[in-house]
Amino acid sequence: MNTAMGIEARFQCRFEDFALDVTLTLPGTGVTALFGHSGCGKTTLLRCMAGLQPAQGRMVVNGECWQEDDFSLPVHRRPLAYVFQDTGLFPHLSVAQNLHYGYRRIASGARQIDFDQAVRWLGLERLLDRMPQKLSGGERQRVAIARALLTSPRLLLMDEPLSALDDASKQDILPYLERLHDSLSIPVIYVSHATGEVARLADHIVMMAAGKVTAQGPLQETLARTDQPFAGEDDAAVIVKATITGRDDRWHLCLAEFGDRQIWLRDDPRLSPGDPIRLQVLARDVSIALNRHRDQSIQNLLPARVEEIRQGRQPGTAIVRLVSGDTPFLSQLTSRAVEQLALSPGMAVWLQIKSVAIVG
Amino acid sequence: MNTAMGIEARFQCRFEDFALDVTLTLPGTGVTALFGHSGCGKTTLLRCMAGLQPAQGRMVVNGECWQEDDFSLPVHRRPLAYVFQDTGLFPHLSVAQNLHYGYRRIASGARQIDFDQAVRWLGLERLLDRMPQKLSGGERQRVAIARALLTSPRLLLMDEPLSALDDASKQDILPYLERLHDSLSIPVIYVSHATGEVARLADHIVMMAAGKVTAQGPLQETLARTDQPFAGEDDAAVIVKATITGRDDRWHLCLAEFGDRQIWLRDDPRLSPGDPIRLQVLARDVSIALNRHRDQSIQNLLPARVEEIRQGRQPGTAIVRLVSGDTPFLSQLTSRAVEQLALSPGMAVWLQIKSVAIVG
Amino acid sequence: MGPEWQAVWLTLKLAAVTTALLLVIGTPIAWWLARSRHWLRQPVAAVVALPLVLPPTVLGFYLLVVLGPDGLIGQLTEHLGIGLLPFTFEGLVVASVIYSLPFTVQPLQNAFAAINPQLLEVAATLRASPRDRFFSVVIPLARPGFLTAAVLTFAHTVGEFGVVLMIGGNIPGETRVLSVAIYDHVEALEYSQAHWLAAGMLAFSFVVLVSLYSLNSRFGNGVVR
Amino acid sequence: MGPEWQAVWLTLKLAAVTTALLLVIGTPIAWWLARSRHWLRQPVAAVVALPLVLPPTVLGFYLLVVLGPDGLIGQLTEHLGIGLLPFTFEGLVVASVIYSLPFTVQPLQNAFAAINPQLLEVAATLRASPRDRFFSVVIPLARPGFLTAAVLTFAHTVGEFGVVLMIGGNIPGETRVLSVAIYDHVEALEYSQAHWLAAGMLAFSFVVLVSLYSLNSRFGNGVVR
Amino acid sequence: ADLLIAVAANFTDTAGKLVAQFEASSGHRVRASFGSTGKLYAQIRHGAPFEVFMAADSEHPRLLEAEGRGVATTRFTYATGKLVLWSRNADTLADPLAYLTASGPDRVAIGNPKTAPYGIAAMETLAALGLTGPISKRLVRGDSIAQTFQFVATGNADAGFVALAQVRAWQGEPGSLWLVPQELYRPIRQQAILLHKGADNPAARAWLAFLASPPARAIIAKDGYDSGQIAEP
Ligand SMILES: Nc1ncnc2c1ncn2[C@@H]1O[C@H](COP(=O)(O)OP(=O)(O)OP(=O)(O)O)[C@@H](O)[C@H]1O
Ligand SMILES: Nc1ncnc2c1ncn2[C@@H]1O[C@H](COP(=O)(O)OP(=O)(O)OP(=O)(O)O)[C@@H](O)[C@H]1O
Ligand code: MOO
Ligand SMILES: [Mg+2]
Ligand SMILES: [Mg+2]
Repeated sequence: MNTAMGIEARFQCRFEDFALDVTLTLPGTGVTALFGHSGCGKTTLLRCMAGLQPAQGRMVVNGECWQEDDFSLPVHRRPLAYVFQDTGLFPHLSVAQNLHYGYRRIASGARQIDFDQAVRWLGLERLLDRMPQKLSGGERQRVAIARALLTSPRLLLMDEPLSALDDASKQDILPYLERLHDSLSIPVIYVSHATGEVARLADHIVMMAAGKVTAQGPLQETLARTDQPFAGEDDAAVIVKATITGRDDRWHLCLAEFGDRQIWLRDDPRLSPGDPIRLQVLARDVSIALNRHRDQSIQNLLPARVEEIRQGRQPGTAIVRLVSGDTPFLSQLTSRAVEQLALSPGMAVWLQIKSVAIVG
Repeated sequence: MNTAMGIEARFQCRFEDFALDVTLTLPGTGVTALFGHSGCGKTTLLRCMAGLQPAQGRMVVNGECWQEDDFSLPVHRRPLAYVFQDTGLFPHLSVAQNLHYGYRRIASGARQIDFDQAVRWLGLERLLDRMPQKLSGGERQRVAIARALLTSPRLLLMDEPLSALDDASKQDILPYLERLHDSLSIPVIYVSHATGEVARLADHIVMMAAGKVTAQGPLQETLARTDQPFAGEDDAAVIVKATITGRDDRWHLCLAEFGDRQIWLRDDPRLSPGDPIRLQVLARDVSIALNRHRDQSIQNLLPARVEEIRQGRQPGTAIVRLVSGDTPFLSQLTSRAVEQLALSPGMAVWLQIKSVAIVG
Repeated sequence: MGPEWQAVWLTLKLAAVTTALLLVIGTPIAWWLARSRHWLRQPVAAVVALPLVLPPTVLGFYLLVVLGPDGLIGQLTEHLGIGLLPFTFEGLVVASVIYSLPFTVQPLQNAFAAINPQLLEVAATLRASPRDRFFSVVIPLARPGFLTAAVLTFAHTVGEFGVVLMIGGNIPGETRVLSVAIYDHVEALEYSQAHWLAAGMLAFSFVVLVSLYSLNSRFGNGVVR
Repeated sequence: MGPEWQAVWLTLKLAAVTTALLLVIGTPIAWWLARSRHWLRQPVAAVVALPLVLPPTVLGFYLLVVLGPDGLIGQLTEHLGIGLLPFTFEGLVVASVIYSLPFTVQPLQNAFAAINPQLLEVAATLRASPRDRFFSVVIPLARPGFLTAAVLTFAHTVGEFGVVLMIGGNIPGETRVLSVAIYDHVEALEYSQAHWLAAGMLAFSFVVLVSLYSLNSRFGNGVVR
Repeated sequence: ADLLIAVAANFTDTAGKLVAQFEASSGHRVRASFGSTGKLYAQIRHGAPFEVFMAADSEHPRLLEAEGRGVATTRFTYATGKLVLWSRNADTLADPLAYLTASGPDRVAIGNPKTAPYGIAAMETLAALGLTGPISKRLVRGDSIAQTFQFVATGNADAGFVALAQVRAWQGEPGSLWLVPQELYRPIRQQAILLHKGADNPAARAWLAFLASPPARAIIAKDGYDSGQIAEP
């Protein structure tokens, strides 16, 4: 990454009783998740980035300036794709024609995603001749995603693209978005309310409230900050970057190593030793024991040290920050448990992590 | 409940390459969750029930026949409310006028929900004069819900009503839907992909696939069936009906009793001793130990007996069904843990349930 | 009232009555044309547009024949005791209604067709009967169409001439409308009177149209669809 | 070619040329009127509707003045070596374009205004330039509006009469269109010829309109909006 | 009493003066409906409430009489139109015959012979001069004689066959004029007839009598018509 890489975005605009005022510096690759309450300005921010919403400000994407002072690149000159919150399919075009709309406006040399590939990824084979009015809500969202991908964008803006999809459909689509992320290294800005989706996809997080940015940073750090409630405490989590080091074919498990620690996780046929991997560990899935108890179903028991204990937002709860090796973890407990175990910073304990609770 | 209570729905209709064919018998009160993959026919079924989609069939709601043979009550004569998947706000009316649209078409004597009440519940005070085009996605959904509630329906159809809302907004709205459910006893049919929402609200579940019903039944039973994957195993859960028996004000906890078992849960100021309560226990939050270990943060340790062990859908995982007292629980484990602990039906074990993992 | 003012008054009365009647008659026709799937739809749409194709005096001539004492309708109206329609104000109204029908129906039909049918479904679930839905959803959303229909119909009736001259017979105070009066002046080589009348008519129409359009866009702010 | 056939041919040619020209001229005007927030919007909309208000012969008279040797435009065209427009086919086209402008602009304006602006945003993010968006999104979605505009304009030009009579000078083979021919027959008491011509014109128009409408609803199946 | 008369359009101006005079002297009230002769005829045939018809020719009143819609023996010529060739330009018609014979690009306006009696007269004149063929390319036809006059008055036609009455009424530059010799065309006898609707209206008969009276004939003559014979074979 040279110095010009990265996304710089600074915008100011206002409606009657809402004002957007943000300054962001985002990585030039990977997925940035945009979080915040309904009405906090997420859609407005995406629209500013796309050039759809006139605003004061500056937008530079990996060294290309899209907006600055009086200059503003028209929307259609910005090599971006936008998946709208309400799909915006063209009613006069069939599914196939909708997909082709952006696709054939890209020079064929610049196309990074193949038409048939996108159709396959999003499971649209049977729908190609259908008119959009005759699609179900989830089908419409899938078409909108495929249409956006087919423009081989250099920035992908997605406004709750999976909201109308059931978990199984999401599970089908997420891997492709991940692959997009891995192979094309297009920066993606992703608005979502589903913390699971975000944890799985995002590298970077931006939290908004009332038109302002309240926190931003890499996923791992931001999530491990006990002061920064991550869209509701029940979803507080840390991300651990690890490497696959072994497999247990009998139990369909594989072993992942981070620092000098090891953890068991559910096997995935796509993984092979040496692969880097991201693990999400939810604070609520981490319990703390004073001793190592092997006669229980929880498989991952890691020695750790208590770093910090904070009152949770909800009365009677506590968030404990621990370090195992070099890796930070969060554990959500009841205050009563903190008292009973007499937890205090510096204390040595055992983390109990349910292996099946590890995703990704 | 007399014999006429309940909802009978039987429908057959077809599109080019999709056919709906369902027969349902649903309770006349409470929330029925409608589950299924994108495109399986959930919206179509709701439309049939509302009379918006012409179909062969029969529809009887708590003794009132809405459709049968050649007879079909016109939509506007059916005392129902419908929250559409894409909100369908009237673009020519302000938020307040949208809310009033249905409200003033109801005889004032028949109104069960007050205008200001609905506005308050859904947090629309500041938006009343706004035109719908100027609302955010989540704001639109809240207006649509309020508009539907204000018609004081005798059947409420909701098509993914909270999909555009963040968790916090959902947390704000769900209690009102629960209250609706408790106080007005309107039957609600609720399409949702969010298992958390469903577990919290639903009494009854209908699973659909490719236009057919694949399972239906009361929430508790249906969820506790190990053969019936509940929209993905990671969300397998049981619901426990319990009663509040005590409070611990110091630790902000309260004690809930079911059968002769007790469990700690996070306090809620609205709860008081004697209140009935519903607890959702996710299979992934339940671990199993052979002994009772008190030196750990998990607060709820219940003696239980293993009833059944099943291979999970994902290789290397297992779903264990246990009974504590009379109450069934599910635990999701790795197969390796099952082997290490040598679990087998009939065996006595300790359930470890993180108290903070209990919702509702 | 001077003869010119009589003509002005008659013109406004004729245009207003015709426009009002046509909105009432044209609305259901336009709605049916926009929503029906009946095989008669296209033929009816074509018949509605046909009066446009005939030159006004020719159309006027045939109306004269049909409405006159030897015509079918003429015999009917006489039989009913209404008397004959030609050379009366009522006759002018009937002729204008027929002649201006397409100007009302076409804009309305398009406006109706552009309404998102889901909104009608929503209204139905909110207990609005079909009639109620029409008044509370269709009409407000079709407002620009109604405005266009009214403007085209009114203006066309004001400017219309051939039919009016034929059916009305240019009788002062009864059927001599402004367009005919201007024509008379031109025929009599009284060009300056003709200029004055025409200029006044244009200025008045301009003011009315600008106010109408401003009003529409004022109220229309919210409706983008 | 007999004189009647000449008139038929001339009529079709005039209506076709006028309609084509007006679609080209009217589309940008209608788009501007539908989308602009400029203060001139309402005045321009009113001016576009004004030709409707004047009786055709009166409008024709003023056109004769303006296009004639003493008129501004007449002097301009003479200066440019085009010669004078009255009594030429080109003059008829100019007059018809002015006279039929509102019939093109109004339906188009409504159709444009009814298009969901979000779809244009979507198209922009899919790399469509403003021009491209207009052709790939606006025009297909406004198709019913274009149909109405074309039908009203064509039919009105066919039936139009006063202006044509005035500017055209009724020259057989050059400016004597069908409406004038029928009118001549009626005035000359040659009723049976008039009947034949009128009936033929109506039948032909009916067939054309029905086919047009059917075609439109065939293609239009998908577009509900 | 009230009287409703139908008047050929070319007579609009003069009729206005006559009505004023008549109303002042008789106490009757007259309303006049103007239109082309053919149109008025069609309207009368289809029930128009006119009581007197003043046509621009003798043909239409004769037809009405034959059809029984006019009262027999009431038909008479109230004016005889005089055809002139007129140009706005002072030298155009210095030599009218040369002008008509020349094959310039300039336009000559005539009334449409199908609809305007003055058009018939113009065609008869051209035929008598043997110019029908050569001039046909230069002709433009006005729907009525008024329209023909407008063609010339606006300069779009260099010259035109119009009514002398119109040139008299014209207030612009006099231009040049050729009074077409009466031998070249059949007289344009503008006839009036009492219609059945007005048979019992004393005002109708009074009006017809007035038309034939010297004061009326003076007005008519002053406007450029021959006030011609009263009876007609
Ligand atoms: N055109 C507009 N005029 C006035 N206010 C607007 C307009 N568009 C949006 N707003 C307001 O601006 C705020 C931000 O809207 P925005 O759509 O960006 O929210 P969001 O974060 O995307 O919310 P959601 O999650 O509900 O979609 C909201 O309060 C909304 O009501
Ligand atoms: N008008 C129509 N014509 C043809 N097929 C249709 C039509 N409407 C829906 N379908 C098809 O019927 C099936 C069921 O649609 P439906 O909208 O009921 O799905 P759904 O369960 O609500 O899905 P989602 O969760 O994506 O909203 C889908 O396969 C859809 O493509
Ligand atoms: O007055 Mo006429 O009948 O139009 O020449
Ligand atoms: Mg949004
Ligand atoms: Mg659906």
